[in-house]
This record gives sequence, C-alpha cells and structure tokens, in this order.
Amino acid sequence: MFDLQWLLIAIPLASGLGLLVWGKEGDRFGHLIGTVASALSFLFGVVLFASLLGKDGEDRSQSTKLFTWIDAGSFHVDMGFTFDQLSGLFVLLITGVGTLIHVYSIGYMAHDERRRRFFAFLNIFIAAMLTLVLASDYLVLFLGWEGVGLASYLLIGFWQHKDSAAAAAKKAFVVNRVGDLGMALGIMLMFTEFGTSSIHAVNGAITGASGSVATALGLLLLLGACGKSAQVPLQSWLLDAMEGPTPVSALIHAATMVTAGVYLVVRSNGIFDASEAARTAVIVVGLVTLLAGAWIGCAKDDIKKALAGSTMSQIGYMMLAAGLGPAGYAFAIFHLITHGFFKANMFLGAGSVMHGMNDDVEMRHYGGLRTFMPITFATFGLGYLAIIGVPPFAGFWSKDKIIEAAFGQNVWVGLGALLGAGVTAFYMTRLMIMTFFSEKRWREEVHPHESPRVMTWPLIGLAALSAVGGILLVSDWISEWLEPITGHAEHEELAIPAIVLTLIITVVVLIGVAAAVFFYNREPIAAETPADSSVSIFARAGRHELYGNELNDAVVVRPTRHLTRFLVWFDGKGVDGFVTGVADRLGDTSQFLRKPQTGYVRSYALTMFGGVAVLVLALLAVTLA
Amino acid sequence: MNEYITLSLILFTIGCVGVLVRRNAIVVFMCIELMLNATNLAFVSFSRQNGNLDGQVAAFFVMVVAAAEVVVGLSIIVSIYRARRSASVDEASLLKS
Amino acid sequence: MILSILAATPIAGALLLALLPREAAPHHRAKYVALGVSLITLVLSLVVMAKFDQDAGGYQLTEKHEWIKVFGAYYSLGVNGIGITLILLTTILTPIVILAAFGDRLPDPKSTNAYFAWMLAVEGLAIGAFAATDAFLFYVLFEATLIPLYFLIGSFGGPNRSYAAVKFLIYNLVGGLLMLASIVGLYVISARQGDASFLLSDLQNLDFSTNTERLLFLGFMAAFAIKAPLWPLHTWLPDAAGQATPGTSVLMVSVIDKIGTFGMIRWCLGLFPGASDWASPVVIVLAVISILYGALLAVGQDDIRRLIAFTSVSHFGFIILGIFAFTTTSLAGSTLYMFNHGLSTAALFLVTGMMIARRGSARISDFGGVQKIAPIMSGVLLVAGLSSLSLPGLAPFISEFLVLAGTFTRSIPAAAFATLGIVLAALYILIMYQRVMTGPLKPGNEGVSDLDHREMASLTPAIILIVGLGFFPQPLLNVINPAIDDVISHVGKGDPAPKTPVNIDDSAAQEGGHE
Amino acid sequence: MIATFATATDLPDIAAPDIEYALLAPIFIIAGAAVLGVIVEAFWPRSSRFLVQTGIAVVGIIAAFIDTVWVFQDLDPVKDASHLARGKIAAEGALAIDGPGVFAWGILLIFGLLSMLLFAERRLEGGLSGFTGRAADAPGSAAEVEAIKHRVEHTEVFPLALFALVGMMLFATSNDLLTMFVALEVLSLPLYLLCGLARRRRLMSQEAALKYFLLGAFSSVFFLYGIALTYGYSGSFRLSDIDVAVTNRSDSENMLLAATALIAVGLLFKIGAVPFHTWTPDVYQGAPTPVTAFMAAGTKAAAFLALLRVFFVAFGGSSWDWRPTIVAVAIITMFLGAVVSISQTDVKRMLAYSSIAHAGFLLVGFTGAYIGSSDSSRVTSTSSILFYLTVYGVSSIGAFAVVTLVRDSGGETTHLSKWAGLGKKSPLLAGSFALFMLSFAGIPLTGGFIGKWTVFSAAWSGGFWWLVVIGVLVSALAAYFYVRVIVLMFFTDPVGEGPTVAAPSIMTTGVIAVAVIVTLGLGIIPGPVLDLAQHAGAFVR
Repeated sequence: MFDLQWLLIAIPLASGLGLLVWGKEGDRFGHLIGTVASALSFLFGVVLFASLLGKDGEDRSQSTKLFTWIDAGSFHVDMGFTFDQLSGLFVLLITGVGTLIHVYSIGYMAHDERRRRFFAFLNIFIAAMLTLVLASDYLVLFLGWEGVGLASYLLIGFWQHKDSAAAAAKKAFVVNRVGDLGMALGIMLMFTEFGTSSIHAVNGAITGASGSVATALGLLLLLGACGKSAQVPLQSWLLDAMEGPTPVSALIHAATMVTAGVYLVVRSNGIFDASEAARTAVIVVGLVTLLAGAWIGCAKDDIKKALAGSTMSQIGYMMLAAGLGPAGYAFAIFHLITHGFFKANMFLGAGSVMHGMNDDVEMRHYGGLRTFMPITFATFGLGYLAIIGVPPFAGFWSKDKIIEAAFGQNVWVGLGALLGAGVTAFYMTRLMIMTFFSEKRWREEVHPHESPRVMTWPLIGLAALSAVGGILLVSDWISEWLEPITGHAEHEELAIPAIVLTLIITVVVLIGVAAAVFFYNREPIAAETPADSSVSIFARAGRHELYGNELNDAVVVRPTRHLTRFLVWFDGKGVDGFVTGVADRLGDTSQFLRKPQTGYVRSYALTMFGGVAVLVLALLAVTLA
Repeated sequence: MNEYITLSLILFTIGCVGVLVRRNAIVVFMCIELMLNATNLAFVSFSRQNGNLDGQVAAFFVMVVAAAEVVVGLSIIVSIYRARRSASVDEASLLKS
Repeated sequence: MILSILAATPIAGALLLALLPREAAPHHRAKYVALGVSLITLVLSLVVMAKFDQDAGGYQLTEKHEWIKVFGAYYSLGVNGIGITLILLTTILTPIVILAAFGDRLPDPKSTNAYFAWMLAVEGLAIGAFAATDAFLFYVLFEATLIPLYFLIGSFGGPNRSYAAVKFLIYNLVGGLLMLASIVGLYVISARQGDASFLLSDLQNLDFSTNTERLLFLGFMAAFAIKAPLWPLHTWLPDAAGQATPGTSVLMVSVIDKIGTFGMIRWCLGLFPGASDWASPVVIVLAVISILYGALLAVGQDDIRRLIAFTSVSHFGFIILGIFAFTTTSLAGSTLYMFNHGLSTAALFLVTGMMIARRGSARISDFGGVQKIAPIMSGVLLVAGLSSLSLPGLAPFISEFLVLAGTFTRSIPAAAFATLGIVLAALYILIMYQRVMTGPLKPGNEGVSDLDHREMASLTPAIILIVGLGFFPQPLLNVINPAIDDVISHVGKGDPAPKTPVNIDDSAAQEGGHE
Repeated sequence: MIATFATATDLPDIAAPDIEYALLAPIFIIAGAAVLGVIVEAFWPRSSRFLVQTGIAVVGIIAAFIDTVWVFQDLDPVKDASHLARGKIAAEGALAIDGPGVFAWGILLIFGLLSMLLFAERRLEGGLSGFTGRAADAPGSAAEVEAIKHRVEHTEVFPLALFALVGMMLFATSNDLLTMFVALEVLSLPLYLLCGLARRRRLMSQEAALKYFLLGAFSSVFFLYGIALTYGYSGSFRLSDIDVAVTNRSDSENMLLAATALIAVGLLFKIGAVPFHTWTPDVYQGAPTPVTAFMAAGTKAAAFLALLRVFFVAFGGSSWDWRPTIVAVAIITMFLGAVVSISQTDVKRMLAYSSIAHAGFLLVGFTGAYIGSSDSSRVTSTSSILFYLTVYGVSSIGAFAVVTLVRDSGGETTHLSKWAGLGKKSPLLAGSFALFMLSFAGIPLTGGFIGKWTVFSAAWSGGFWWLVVIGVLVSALAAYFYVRVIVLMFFTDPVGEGPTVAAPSIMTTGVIAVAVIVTLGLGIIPGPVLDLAQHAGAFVR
C-alpha cells in the first residue's frame, strides 16, 4: 500500500494541472474538484498513517522508488518517497489544514472570476509541499522546495493587477532563490563528498566525513531554511507576502510552507548532530528571528502583517528548538503542528474579519467586532489563548517544552525564549483589543457581518484543534514517536524543577497581557496611524520591519543595480566598442592608403622606382644579415 | 670592361630620372627608349665579357621590340593628344584614388 | 545512407521552394510546403533515432565516400549519442519555427519563398554539421551555415538588420577562418605522417608536438567560442537577435550556435585532449564570467530580444563550463543543456516575438498588464521564463544542475560562482515578466490579443517537452551517456571519486524500511 | 674574290633548328588564327567582318584548346627527377612544354574564349560592340558621330586579343629569359591598345591606355636590365644554366641579387603586387570591361607561371635569399588590396583592388615554395597556384561580365551606389554576382574557398604557418567589402528607379552561366581539377 504513496502527490497535482488547462467551462465546479482532490489526498494520508501506527517500530519508515529520475555520468537520483513518522505527521498537517482552507476559500474567493485558477494553484502547492516532505532524496526534496516557492509566487501575486502584489511575489521568489543557492550548493557538496544525495545515505555517512564538511553542509542547508522560513537575514519577504489572498497567507505563509525550513533541519538531524557549530548557528538564527518577529508584531497596525510578524517569531521558536539537537527536534515538530493549527485558525479569522470589513486590513479601523461576528471572535479567541500559551491550550504545551529545553541548553537562550513568550502575549492581546474589543472605529460605508458557513466551519475545526492539540504530548507520545528519526535524548535535569519554570512562563505571559491591556484599554485608540515622529523609537523600528528592506537595498539591491548599469555601459563602449573601433580604424586606414593613388602617372612611376630600390636593398640586406 | 657597365648604368639612371621628372609623354617615352638602349649596351658588354654571342643577339631582339613599342606608344600618345590637344602626362588624371 | 537522406531532405525542400513561383499574399503554398518538408524531416529523424542502438557507444549509421582525394577529405557521416541528440533538437525545432513564422510580416511580401527556403537550408546544413565525422566536411558545412543565416537576418530583420547581418557574418567568419588555418595545419601534419586524411578516426591517431597541438586547438576554439558566444566574443549575438525575426533567432541561437558547443566536444576534446586540458582553466574562468556577465546584462536590458540574447550568453557559459570541467556528469549535463536550452530559448523567442508583433514594440517599458487581456500568452511566457531560470520540474534544471554538480567535483569556486547565476536568472526573468505582464493595463497595449490556435499549436510541443523532460530526462540521457563515456575516456581524465563514498546498495537496503 | 669564295665555303653551315611542332601546335594555331584575322581585316567586306572575326577567334581558340588537352595527356614523365615532372624542353631550349605550362595554356585558352564571347557582345550598344568605332577620332568630334552613324567598328580587337593570348602562352612556357622578355612584350603591346578602345568614356579609356603603356614599358625595362645582369652573371639566358650558376655561386653575389630583384620587379608588376600595383585600379577602371576581364584573368595567370618558373627553376638555389622579401611583398599586397578596396565606390576599381589582394594570396602560396616530394601527393605551391588561378580567373571574368550588364543611359553604371537594390530588380544576376563575391571571399562551397585552402596549405608545407594565420586574418578583412556589395544589392533599397539591367545576348549570358557553374562546381567537387593540377607536376628544367 505504501508503494502507492505517490498518489498523495499525484491526486492534487493532476487536479491542479487539469484545472489550469480546462478553461472557462471549468469555472463552475473547479473549486469543488480542487477541494475534493485535497480531501482525497488527506483521507489516503490518514489511511497510510493509521497503518503506520499499526506497524511496529522498525517498519515505520516506508520507502518506494517510483522511477529513476536522473542517471547521468556518476550522478544518480531516484524519484523516491519515504513515508515515515515525521513525513506522516506532515502529510496529515498539510492535507488536513489544506483541505479546511480549500473549503474556506470556496467562500472567500466566491466573487473572484479567476477562482478556478486559484484552486489550481492551491492544489499544485499541496502536491509540491507533499513532494517536499515525502522526498527520500535531497534533490527530490529540492524539487518540492522550489515547487512550493513557485506556488507561493503565483499565489502571492494572484491579484496581479495590483503592482504591490506582483512586486511582493517577485521579491518572495528572489529572496527564496538566495536560500536555494545554499540548498543547491549543499546538494552539490553531498554529491562531491558522498557520491549521492539520498537523505538517508548522507545522514548515515556524515559521521565518516570530516567535521568541516558537516559544518559546511549544515550552514548551507540552514541558508536554505532561512530563505524558506523567513528567518533572519532572509526574513524580508514574508511581510510583503501578505499581499496574497488571506487563505494563502494562512496555508502557505503560516501553517505549512514557511515551516519547511524547520522540517529540513529536523530531517537532516544527522548532519546537524555531527556539527556543533551548525547547531549553534541554528539556535542564534532562531533566537534572533524569534525576538525580531515579536518586535515587528508589536508595531504593525495591519492585522495580517501583525500575524505575519508573529509567524516569524513562532518559527523562530521552532528553529531554536531544532537547533537544540535531539533534545529539541520533537518539540520543534510539536510546536510546528500546534502552530499550524492556531496560526491558520487566526489567519482565517483575520480573513473572515476582512471579509466583513470590505477587505480593510487596518486594525485601527476595527474595534468592537466581537458582537458582530461572534463565531469569528470565538474561534479567534481560542487561537489567541493557544498562541500566548495559556494552559491547557495547544500552544502552552509546545512552547513550554521549548523554553524548558532552551534553558537546558543555555540560560541566556532560555531567557530570550522566555522574553519572547511575554512579548507574544503582549502583541496578541493588543491585536485582540484593537479588533474585537474597544470602541468601533469603522469607515462609514462598512457594515460588519459574520461570514458564511463555508468559511466559519473551517474556523471552528481549526479552533478545536488549537484547543486540544496538546494531547499529542500526552505521556511524551510525540517524542517517542519521532525518536527513531531524531534519536534519543536523555532528559537532563534543570537547576529548577520544570513545574516552577512553567509557573514563571505563565507569569511572564500574564505580565505581557496586562501590559497590553494597560496600554490599549486606557484611552481610545486613534483611528489614524500616528506619524512616525510621535511614536517611540521601538515602535518606529518595528513599523519599518527593523529596517531590513533598507539594509537589503543598501547592501545588495543598489550595488547590483549600479553594477548592471556599469556593465551595460561597458559592454557597449568597452567590449563592443573595441570591435567597432577596430573596424573604424580600418576604414580610416583605407581612406589614408587610397591617397597615394593620385592619378598622376609620374607619381606611380616614382612609387615603382621606390619599390625597385627597396626590393634591391631588401634582398641585399637579407643576405648581409 | 666595367666602364661600359658603369656607362650603361649611368644612361639607365638618366633615363629613369627623365621618366620621373618630364611631363611630356613623348619625352617620357624617349627616356624609356634611352633606358632600353642602356640595357643594350649592357648586353653587348656582358656578351663580350662572357665571350659568347647571346648578348648581342639579345640586343637585336631588344631593338625590334623597341620598334614595336614605338609604334604602339606613339599611336596611343597621338590619340590622347588629339583628344586633349596636349601630350602632358599630368593632365591625364581622371582616374584616381 | 539514412543520414544523407535526412540532411538532403530539407535542402531539397529549399530548392523546391526556390523554384516555386513567387506569389503575392497570402502565399499559402510556400508555407505549407516548408512545413510539410520539415515534418517529413522530423519523421526521418525519428526513424534514425529508432535505428540508433542506445547501448552501443561510438559512431553508428556511418557512411563514407571519398570526396577530395588530394586533401584526404571524405564525405563521411555518422552519429553518436551527442550528435543524434542535437539532430533531434534541430528537426523538432524547425517545424515549430516554421509554423510560428507563418504570421511573420516580411519587408517584401513576395519574398516568402526565400524566407522559408533559407530556413530549410539552415536545417539541412545543421544536420550535416552534426553528422559529419570528417573535419573538412564539418568545416565546410559549419561555414556554409553562415550564408542562409546571413540572408535571413539581412533580408527579413528589423530596421537595423543589414548592420546586424554584416556584424554576424564578419564575426563568425573571423573565427571560421582561424579554424581554417588549423584545418590546413591538420592537413599538412597528417600528410607528413602518411597519407592525408581528415577522418576523425585518423586524425585522432596523429601525434602532435605540444605547441602544434595547442596552436591548432586555439584555431578551432576561436571559431567555436565565437559561435557559442563566450565572453568577450559575444557582442554579435544581441545585435543579431535584436534585429532578426523570432524564427531566425531561434534557428541561430537554438540550433546553429549549438554547433559551437558541439564542436568543442567533438573536435576540440576529440582531436586535442591535451591542449583542451591545458586551456581548461582559462576557458572555465571565461565561462563563469559569461554566466554572470550575461545574466547581469540581461537584467539591464529594455529590449526583450536583447534580453533573451544575453540570457543565452549566460546559458552558453554553463554549457561550456560543463564541457571543460571534464567530468561525465558535467559533460552529460552540457549535452542535455544544449537540447533543453534549445527548447526553452525557442519558446521564449517565439512567444515574445508574438507579443512584439502585436504591440509593435520590443521595449519592455512599452508593455504592462498584458496578463489581463492575454492570459494564455502570459502563461506560456511564464513557463518559458521559468524554464529559462531553470526551475526544478522543468527540463533545463536537470541539465544545469548536472553541469554544476559535475563542476563542483572539479572546482568548487567555479561551481560556487556559477551557481550565483541562478539567483540572477530569477531576477532577469521575473523582472521582465512583472513589467510586461502584471500591474494595471498600460495604455497602448489594448490591441494585444491572446494567442490564436496556430500559435498555440506551434508552442505547445515545446512546452510539453520542457515539462516532460523535467521529470523524465532519462530517454535522452540514456542516449547521451555512452557517448560521454567515450569522450571522457579519450580525454583521459576520470571523475574525481567521492571522498567518503557511500555504499549505495547497502544504504538502499536500509532505506527498504529498517531504521 | 677567291678568298671571299673560300671564306664563303669555309663558313660552317648553320644547322636548321628542329622544332617540336606537335608540342607547340596550340601556340601555332592561335598565332595562325591571329594572322588570319589580320588578313581578313584587309580583304573581307566590312559588313560581315565582325562575325567572321568572331568565328575565327572562337574556332581557333577551341581548336587550340582541344590540341592542348591532347598535348597535356601525352606529356611523358621526366626520368630521374627528384620529384614528379612531365614534359620536355622544346624549340632548342627556348620553351619548356611541361605540365604546369600546358595546364596554364588550357586555362589561358578558356579565359580567352570567355573573353572573346564578351568582346563579341553587340546587343548592349544597340547592335554595336563595346569598342569605339574609330579610335583615330577625337572623342566627341564630328568624325566620331559620323563613324557611329555608319556603324563603323574596330574588328581588329579580335586579332589583337589573339596576339596577346599568344604572348601569354609563350610567357607561361618560355624557358629562357630572352624568350620571356619577347613574350612579355607580345602580350603587353596588344593589351595597351585594347585598353584605349572603349566606346563610352573614351578619355578615361585613352588615359588608361597611356598609363598602362608608360608604366608597362617602364617596368619591362627594369625586367630587361635584370635579364642583362643575370646574363652577365651566368653568361646564359637558359633558366637551367642560370640555376647551375646560382647553385654553385662563388663571387659577385650582389649582382645576382640585383638581377633577381629587377626580374622580380617586371613580373610583380604584371601580377599587380604592391608596390608595383599602382596601374591596376586605373587601368581596370578605364579599360573596356571585356578587356579588363581578359587582362585580369589572363595576364595574372601567365605572369604567375613565369614568376614560378623563373624563381623555382632559375633562382631556386637562392630561395633563402629572396623568400623573406617575397613574404613581405605578399603580406603588404594582401593587406593593402583588402584594406583599400573597403573604401572604393566604383565596382571596377573595387574588383581591381580585390585582384591585388588575390595576387597577395597567390604570393602566399608561392613563397611556400613547396615543390612537393615524389612519395607524398601533397598539394604543391605550383598546383595550388594553378588551381587558384583557374577559379579566380573564371570568377572574375564572370564578375566583369555582370558589370557589363548593369547600365544606365551613359553606358555601364559602375558606381556602387547605383547597384543598390539590384537583388530586387533581377535576383538571378545579383545572385550570380553575389556568388562570385562569396567565392572571392573564400566562403565554403565555392571554388574560391578551395583555392584559398590550397595556397595556404602550400605555404604551411613550406614552413610559413604564421603567414597562413596572417593570410586568414586578411581574408576576413577582405570578406568585409565583398559582403558590403551583397548588402548593397540585397538589403538596401534602390535609390530612385534603381539600376536598369540590359538584356544580353546568349554570349554574355553563357559566359555568366559558365562562370557560375565552374565557381560552384570547383567548390563542391574540386577533385578532378585538383588532380589535373597535381598531375601536372613540377617544372621541367
């Protein structure tokens, strides 16, 4: 049965391509087909996962070779897939959340005349994402890796008539390419070092290689991960990516694609275990992103961008966890899943709000919506509780474990993670207040209303998951489940008992909440965004995304532009100019050499006479020499 | 012996210079004839030096050829003169560069 | 015999077209005759493919007749995996180009016959050049291709066409004549060492002194480096491509320029392995420069056709890099790259040509928001563009990655710098797509209509191949691999072995499920 | 009295020279045809004279050609020669009837035939030939008008051309320097006259004649003086004797060198090598186009044969002295010819400069001085030059034939700007001209390519590989202006109503057709002709 796991990919892929070429006739039920395809893939995934549960530990990694993809010279890659504990979880997450979002989109995109294409793109994304997680060779993984990049490019720029959307799409793709550069080089290094790029083989043989190779591989893969997961320094594309339709933000830029980087690190645990330096780099990246994202989340008034900042920050948590090695892999995945639930939930909620507010994303134009869209409020609230880590909701369990593990690694890392938790609580509370509480600050033409069922049911589903996601941790199920892949880590004791730490975390979270309430519930919130000058330096930096774009401009974009201009000039004047210059000189020479042809026979005679003299002398000279 | 060769060389050079400096086509042509005869002198003296008759025979050939050349040359020059009322070689310079 | 027939068919078609009466618009006959001939050629080439034994290396379907006894020149044809791949590329592209060129507006409406006749002539000569196993015959055909292209560019191009045509011809002639000097040298040397012969098999047995070999190599390399534009000898290409009709550009860049890279493999590596090895460091550096330089200039272009030309400079850099890295992987990659680049560039040139014909301008800044009114066209442009930036899942990715991976084993810096090219590729393609297709519809583009059925019919095969070969390159690679092994073993440089090799089957067994 | 008798009887009786008439027959046939022409000139009625003269010339040449083929076939190889050579010394050592010489006869006769057909073209000038009616009349004079009215024609052009042809054939085979000088004059003098006989632009034509005559005479004097010095040095005119003297030379080196230089001057002048090329453009432009064609093809061929013969046979021993200088001349000639032709605006002048450039390429093959070896059948300098001359001659006659057809009210329009758009007006004509241009440029599939290839390989065989490199670079340069002409004809729109193309008679058409066929044929299957040239072997000493 596992030999058919390629069907997981084939179904949505076929549906996606089919919808693309189908043409106008497909518009009527294109969205249904797309949703059904995703659902089928989900069901099959459940079946596979179930049968995986049925097997005992050894047989839980099922590989199949579909066909030989590339066999050239000494380079050999099979189109092969592996369905194991890790990829199984991802299959469920991707197809599950994916299906819900398909359903949601039916309503959300109801009035878009290009809805069929939207669903086609979504299906293609699902297929590519599944390829990414099921791949048993790094090159196949890279195929999915860039496939999701393409899907995200198409979906961010789905509303191409908006220049901002097109620009954001391009930016996302190009920045991701920088990460892919690392991936590609990494795979080449594997080929050079091991003669293969099979994930299993490489991670198995890495111990035999020199430490520098492991470090190099780790850093190169990390570069790729940073691109995909919007980690510093390649974070800048994620907030612009919010130009895409909200379901896209939910599925791709919150729940699944952006977490691919974490998957990559965990999947390559062999490499990272072999290199302390690489792990440290991962931790640093995670920690920095964690705080930066949180900071940005505090300052944004655009609801989607605020959530995007939070996404960055949460993925920072996962990276941090993944960087901790065997102690953290499982928790990284755990947090990844729970975050998938509640963040998708909140994005869809935000979409539902925008749906009711004429696609206005400015939180300063919201306020007091809890009475007008109760379901959205309720579900969003659950997500809120989950993300800030209020027991017993999903986020609490996962985040708590990560912070604990972080302290186990290094007290400073732990403190950073702890601080992050507080800030998270702060900005999420701020978001809740500005949106659902406080007084109404609507534009006059808007009439807030609850979204249709087709949109609210997915919300409810996801809210439920965010509420109960924590059960995965019951008796450390997730750790044991993943242990064959991530390796066993004996749980080292902290200076203080875990329960105390948990209490501290909760206190910090409450402080964050209190602070937000204190700041935003005192006086009414201005309906207009205050000028940069009037806000604190922190808020200003946050609004400008910590000046990441400015930095990129100064360091990369502008130099490249100047270089290009120079080269265009150089090519015309220098390289080509040389050639044409030679041609011109020849023309001048020609004009010059025709002068002696005066038409006077005596001058010709003189030339000849001179020739005679030269010839005689030359012959004499040659012999004398 | 060498004196004759020297003389022929001198004559040859005179003729050459004449060709280069004179304008009138007839004179130029006569200078060429002078050079031819200088060559004849050389032939004869070499023939004497080498002690065989070939050189002298050559001289006769050269005379014949020179005669033929005169015929052709004069006819051309005359026709030019008819056309332009002048035999100056410098005026015939339509064809150039 | 079959190869002669294959090469002769288009030539005969060209002559037939020349004899057909020059009729005024809408000249249906000439067009359909040309299309028919090219399709027949395609079928013939498939027959050749069928007769070709993939597993056996070496040259097959050979035929040999004495041509010029005094020179030792033979009319000798034969194909190995590399040759047949490129012949296939030629025969596949020509019908596409001809069908796409049905709509071209020619300066002189009565010259349709000539237009298509020259195209067929190019096809025939190219096939001959790919099949020639005699240096003299190859040289003659190689140079002869200049004439039809010269007339194609000069008679049917844009306003500045005659300048472009002359530049094209002179540039390539200089290279060709330097090669001529080497050909002469080969003759003299082979005549000194017995009876003169230009047969590849005989030439490979000559023994040169080191310097002679290097000089002769330089002669050949100059011609090929100009043909497959290698920085800094590339400046003829943008001008030519900027003035020629789309069809001409495709034939020039996708087919004829491939003779350059093909020649490097068959003649430079084949005849002068030592000298090739000696020159490889310089060539590799130049190739890397071409990759980055071409890409950056492509970013800086406003004329779409010049942009594509510069992307080709970049891609040819990859091909040459792979050739001179001397690994089976990179060399197989380069060969595959020739085929894939042919396809993707053809698609790009043709679809942009259709856009330009509709808009009446080739300036990117004149377009904008076309996607709204011509979704299919924009879709095709996007696929072609993505293939040009070698997105995984599309054919060029595999070849590019093979080239890079192979080069990496030989020289990490070269591969690393070359890989920067993939980022720049994303830049030049996506910026172009964004400015042309997205955003609000720019005034002046209202008249841009979507592709009609003929145009779709001409583009579909290319798109299908681009996607199909992205997932199933093996059919081609199986043909290419044996030939590559021959070349590498002739050059005498084996692949660098992995430092910590993995016992593949052992790990495969473990992958079977047991952790 | 008695003494006188006695002396008379004592005189040794002069042995009658024995002449191999069979071998020399082609020359005699042409000479006979020429003389017959003169007689016809005297007695035949004017009305039908033109046709008769044409007939005599054509028939004579064809007959001579057939005989030449015959002679060529049964040249018996020379025994104990270091390398392959055929033929024998004839006419008391005056002539060497050997492979190269007879081959040269063949191509000279072909050139002659084609040119005669151009001479005989009468449709372009409204039933009159391209030559002036009465050369004696001043241009524009009443007499001229009246001559045209009565349709007077100079039919002497045919005998004159035939005499020139005789001179060329002698020149190509003369085995001693005196014969060579006579032959030189015999071929030059008629050409001087022919140059002055154009019907249109007579002033230019006469000027061309004058310049050609003066400079030709001037150069031949140097040539003659060179002969004198050689004679003084070696005491003989025989090339073989000179060779002996040169090979075991002892003293007065300088005299020999001076002699070599002066002889070279005469020959280089005829082939139009720099710096003795100055006459070429003016004469080519001024002369009647058919004559130009004849000169361009014939004179060059004959002169090159003489050059090869003198320098390989007579001065072969001192080749290390003269080769460097000739190499320099070759390079300068190639370069100047190619470069200056870029800026030419007149078709005939441009072709003149291109002929200079080709002289340079031929010299490259010559300086290789590779005379082959008995074991290998490699292309030798001689065979390469013979082949090159064949291709170049036919192509250039064809090109000039095309020039005669592009006309306006004032006769031929040779200004390049008038040629714009010719390709649209008459594709066939423009196409054939383009083909000749490509052949001159040495593009494959044309004879010119094979020709270039052979001379370069000869040069390389002679050890001048770097000269080959220079040669190819210059030919790229040369290609530039040939290409320009094609651009003009095909890619440029005509100015005004564009050029008019006169409808020629079968003769010019035939010439062009033959030229096209030969140019293409020698490009695609050069084998037969090359084998002939190889078969000709080396010179007989």
